[in-house]
Amino acid sequence: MHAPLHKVLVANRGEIAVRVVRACHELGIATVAVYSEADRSALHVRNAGEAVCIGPAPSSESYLRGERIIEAALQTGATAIHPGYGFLSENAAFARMVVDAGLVWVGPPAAAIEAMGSKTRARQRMVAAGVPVVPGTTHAIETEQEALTIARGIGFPVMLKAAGGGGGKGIRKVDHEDEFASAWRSTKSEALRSFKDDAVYLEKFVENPKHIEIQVLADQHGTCVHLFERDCSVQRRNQKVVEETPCPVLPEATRQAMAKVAVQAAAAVDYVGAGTIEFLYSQASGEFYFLEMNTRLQVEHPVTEMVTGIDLVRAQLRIAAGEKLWFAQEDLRQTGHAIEVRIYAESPAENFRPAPGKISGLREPGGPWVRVDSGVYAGYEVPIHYDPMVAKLICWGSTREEATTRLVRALREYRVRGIHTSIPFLTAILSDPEFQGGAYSTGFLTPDRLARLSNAGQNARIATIAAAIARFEADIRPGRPPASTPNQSAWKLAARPGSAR
Amino acid sequence: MHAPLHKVLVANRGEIAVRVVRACHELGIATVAVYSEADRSALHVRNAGEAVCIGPAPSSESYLRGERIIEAALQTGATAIHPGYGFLSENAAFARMVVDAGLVWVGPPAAAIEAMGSKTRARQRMVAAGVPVVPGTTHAIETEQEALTIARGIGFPVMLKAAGGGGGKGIRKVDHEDEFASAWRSTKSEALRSFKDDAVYLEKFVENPKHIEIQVLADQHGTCVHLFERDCSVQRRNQKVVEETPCPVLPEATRQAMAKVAVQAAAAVDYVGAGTIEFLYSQASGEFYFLEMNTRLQVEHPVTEMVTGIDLVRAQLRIAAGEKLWFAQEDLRQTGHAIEVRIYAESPAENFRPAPGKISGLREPGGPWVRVDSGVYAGYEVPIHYDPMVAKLICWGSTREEATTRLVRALREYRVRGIHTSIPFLTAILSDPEFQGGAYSTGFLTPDRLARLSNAGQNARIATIAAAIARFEADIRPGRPPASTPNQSAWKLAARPGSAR
Amino acid sequence: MKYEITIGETTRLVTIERDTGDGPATHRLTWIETDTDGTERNETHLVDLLRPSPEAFHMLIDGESWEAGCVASPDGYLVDVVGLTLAVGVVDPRRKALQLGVASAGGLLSTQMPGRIVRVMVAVGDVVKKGQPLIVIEAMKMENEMKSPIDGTIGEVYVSMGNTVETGAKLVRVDA
Amino acid sequence: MKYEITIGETTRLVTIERDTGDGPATHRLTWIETDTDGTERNETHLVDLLRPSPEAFHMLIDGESWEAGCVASPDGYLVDVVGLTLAVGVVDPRRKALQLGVASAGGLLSTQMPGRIVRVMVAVGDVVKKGQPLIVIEAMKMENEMKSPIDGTIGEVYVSMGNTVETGAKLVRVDA
Repeated sequence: MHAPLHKVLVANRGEIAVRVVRACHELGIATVAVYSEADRSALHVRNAGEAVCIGPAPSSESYLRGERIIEAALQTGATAIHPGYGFLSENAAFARMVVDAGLVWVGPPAAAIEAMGSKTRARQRMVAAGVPVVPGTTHAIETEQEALTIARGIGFPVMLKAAGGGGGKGIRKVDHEDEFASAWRSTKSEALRSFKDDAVYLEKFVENPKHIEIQVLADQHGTCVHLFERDCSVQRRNQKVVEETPCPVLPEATRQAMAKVAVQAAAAVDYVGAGTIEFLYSQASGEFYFLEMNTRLQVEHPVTEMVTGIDLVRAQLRIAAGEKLWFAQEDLRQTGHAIEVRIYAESPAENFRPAPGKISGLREPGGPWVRVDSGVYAGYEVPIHYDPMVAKLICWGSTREEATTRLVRALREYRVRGIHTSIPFLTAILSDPEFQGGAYSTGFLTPDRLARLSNAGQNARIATIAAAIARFEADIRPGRPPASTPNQSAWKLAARPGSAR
Repeated sequence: MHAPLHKVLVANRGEIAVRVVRACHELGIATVAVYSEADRSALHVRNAGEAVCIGPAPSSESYLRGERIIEAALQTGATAIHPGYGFLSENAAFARMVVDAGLVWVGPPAAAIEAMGSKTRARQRMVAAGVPVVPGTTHAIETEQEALTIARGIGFPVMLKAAGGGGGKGIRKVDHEDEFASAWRSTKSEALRSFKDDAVYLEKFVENPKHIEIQVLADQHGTCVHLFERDCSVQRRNQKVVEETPCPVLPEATRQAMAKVAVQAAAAVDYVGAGTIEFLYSQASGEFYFLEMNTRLQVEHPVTEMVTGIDLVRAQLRIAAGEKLWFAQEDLRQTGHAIEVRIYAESPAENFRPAPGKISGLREPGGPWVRVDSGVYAGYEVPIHYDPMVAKLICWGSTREEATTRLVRALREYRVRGIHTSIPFLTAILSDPEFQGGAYSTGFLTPDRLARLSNAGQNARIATIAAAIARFEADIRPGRPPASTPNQSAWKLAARPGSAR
Repeated sequence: MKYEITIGETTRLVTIERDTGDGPATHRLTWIETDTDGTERNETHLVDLLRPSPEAFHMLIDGESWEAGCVASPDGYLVDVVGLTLAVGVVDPRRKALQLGVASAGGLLSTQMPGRIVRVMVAVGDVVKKGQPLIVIEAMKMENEMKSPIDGTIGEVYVSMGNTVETGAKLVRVDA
Repeated sequence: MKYEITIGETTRLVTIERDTGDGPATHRLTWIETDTDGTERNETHLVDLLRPSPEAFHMLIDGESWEAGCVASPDGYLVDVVGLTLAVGVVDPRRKALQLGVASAGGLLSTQMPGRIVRVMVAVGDVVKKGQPLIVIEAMKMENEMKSPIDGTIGEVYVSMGNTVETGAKLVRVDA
């Protein structure tokens, strides 16, 4: 169907690999999965057309081995590589290797990845392009003394950030001048440890901001459009937990201004494909600031798809195949409301400890406007080696209230047996009045609220009854499954006089 | 949330009962399921808030026992009854009993059900309201001689139809005058047997028509809107197999004319709630004719929901609670394209024989714009007593091609183990060039095409390999499951030198 | 091991063994495939088998990802691939000789689906033609006629009206 | 039968028996519930149990539809209701006396999750405080500190760096 994309290798695992395989198959494109030895049973291997083992369990020996992945592509006759998110998706050197091997890279040019990869360089580019950034330095700061002087000029609290950072790491808030020296030293050493680069810069601390991001799509022919915003302010440890669109409190003028700036930012680095520009938005002042650009597909891309009707992965593939954008900015609308929650294999009630293990039973929710993007199945053993996200659940509604109540319904229908998940915690968030009010900021999950929501949803009486019956049946007839299978029950009913009345 | 609808009893089973329970829970309405003794393990019993057993397996002793169902409603404190489709949904006497018991009937007034229940009376009402009907009689015909005279006037072929008929029964096509006498006698006796009423009328036979229907919604305050059309022309034995919206070939002017007539038809019987007016549409002449009105929710309502964003079951409940329609005709749009397929427990390759039994494994498709409305789960035993439809699969796409390719992808992802289903047959229909062309009529499934499509999808080599391995493993180590579970496989890989390369 | 594997009209003689190579494959299969023009050629497949859940076989066949459900049947397996279930006959040629003594099921009518007997149209001693309806079973609101497999005389009727029968249940024996 | 059933701080003494009434119920449970204001009242529930799949208990409790997953644990069951898994202790009072002789697990540190040992911070003979991190386990890209349950001296270390451990594996014994 798309000649340059005859067969696509998906250089990822989990739900996003499944997502990309689905988009390819819908376009009539053949697919190749890659998998580590720990992932032979993973869903993306089952769903793809072909599969190649690329090494042992640790990511560094499998999903991060660029040369091995390119070898797998060449060996299977794949003509393109889709990186998903995470792993090698924002690795400019890998993007270059892919192109040098004669393959199509389903992503932005390596130069755009590089331009946005260093936070200080990105800030410089954005300032030059006239994009508002959080007040602070656009270069790494040399000495502690210089940094302190700048911090005083901006006014405390300030944020110290690693230039090479990402994923919520290498960030430290400094409230007072007397904490500055120790924060400076620890941020620098953490930056060196985590990113092999101790360059650190400084930003003003924005009080209780919303995290709002704009989705953009750019083709290879110079056209770039935005697909509106996503509000990703519900965060725990700088990780997004719930995402929605539209943002429930963003004034229309600000939405438009932010979107315009996002398109400018993408244009400034000659962007191609799907990308996201993240902003901090102050509800108090109404101002917004460029935070960073993610030069890849986002985990939360489905909410944008649900309100715009645009399949972003399909769009990535068509753009990579050289197509011009097939719609104009003015054709795009936000219709209704969409919310996504990320379902993790973790135990919220036990301080969110990871909970890998075997999924002994699984029943996913269904019905109208319920979308499940899952990387698991009944009988699957969630491995200990990778990210604990097992699925995403997305609901659309004609209003925010409709989307929220539908999502709560779907979460209550979700059955995952054998492992702990974040499902009850997510249900509690959606039922929280401040979330429902819509004005929540990144400070939403205060320690108090986190403690309350992570222990919500106890049904002690029901659990008491279930445990009593389980033990009773085990004591009465050990070795047999407690009580009846469906068929036995029907017989029993039929055999018991009076039960039919 | 909706005071009059504090708790709703759902007088149905299977996927539609699950669908209604979901809509209620999203609105904060409590639910009561009813079930026969054969349905203790049914999904609607698991999903509802409460459940009441109403009798033995045969429908006549359970789902059709109106007084027992009303008793269950009163006993559980339910304040309303939703009938779903089939069973008691178009039973005017039951609707009246519900209201007389002081309960809310989530459906049209009994008088509207009655007006449309008799096909001859409905034709009279429609003619009076200026709605075009298929040329023929509007009254039952007394004698064979009179009928033959009328048939000659209209011209052969003609259709003989039972006035009390429905569901594709009591209908007979007569091609030539010399077949008329025997057709007359057998239609009359079948009508008497099936509907306890031997009244028969006569219609012109429309050559290769499309079956197109218009969805309407009317509130209790005199407002009625339409939600566009559905094309349900893919039929086997007068049963719908695939439904889509928009109709791929309907001219816009005809769509509007048809919709206008549908609203007229509903108004003529003071309709309230969700209803469907069915038409025959001749692609040759461009003319359309009223066929009948279904005074209830349709099986295929989801495709309308997907393109309009209106939740029809939620709308039924809000209308029943007395709300005025919260949108106007001009607010409604058809966005994109939606297609539904009905998944049956049957074996297409064996002349579509019913295939009840235990679903040993189930993996439903997911991802963007894939909707599964299912009445089953892994481990469920599909009973022999009821309709063989186990689920509906609906896909939306921004274009008809996108919706079709997505649906094919989803069907290929669907895993139902342990019973036969119509999945391969449905996949074959969607891949048929005439279906893809869009101009198909109700004659689409000719015997030849049916034979071809019902035997499509053989993967003989793969089946050969799987069977050989299954037997080999059983012979090598009897009693053990053939080959490795995921964990064992990982160990085996790790233990084997060289496999990591 | 060697098996005769039959689907419809086609029988393949498949040789299967554990794969001992360096790759991830677990099994190696070979057979001689006869193409539509009658030419014969060797087919070899390396398969990496995994059972992700009790009912599912996931196979990487020469790197291609395929899934099948396999349920044992009297003659072999019912194998479901991408939604279509095929009856696959499997015979171990070494055991074939032993089985020749078993009587053919020629005149025995049994049911392929569970259901309820709603009509018994013959009695012992009746003379019937091949294809003549003998029994009607109702399942899922549909009536299904069960026809005589051969010309003959009814030797025994195993069911009566109102009985509920499971898949595989004997209905009628017709003696030639 | 009677069981002591404990969730968190609350223990209920539950009497359970098969229901022999005319209704569809399979079990009958009673206990004395203490309300928040200290008043006591009898609670009785009729339950119709069905296991639609091996991992699921579907219960109609006085007509209300509830589902739970029950997995046996050393002390009772892990019970999942609407997504939240609770540790439910179940003790048969008749057997309780017999079990008093069993030593408490006081100083034994074991893991609640599978993972890889990435740091062992103590050796046999080290003196440790309650809450002091002893072992770090990595699972799903996160490091988790396993802390000493008591003040004491390290008696034995069962794991070493790089080991992969399953849920429930012993890590360290701390002697008081």
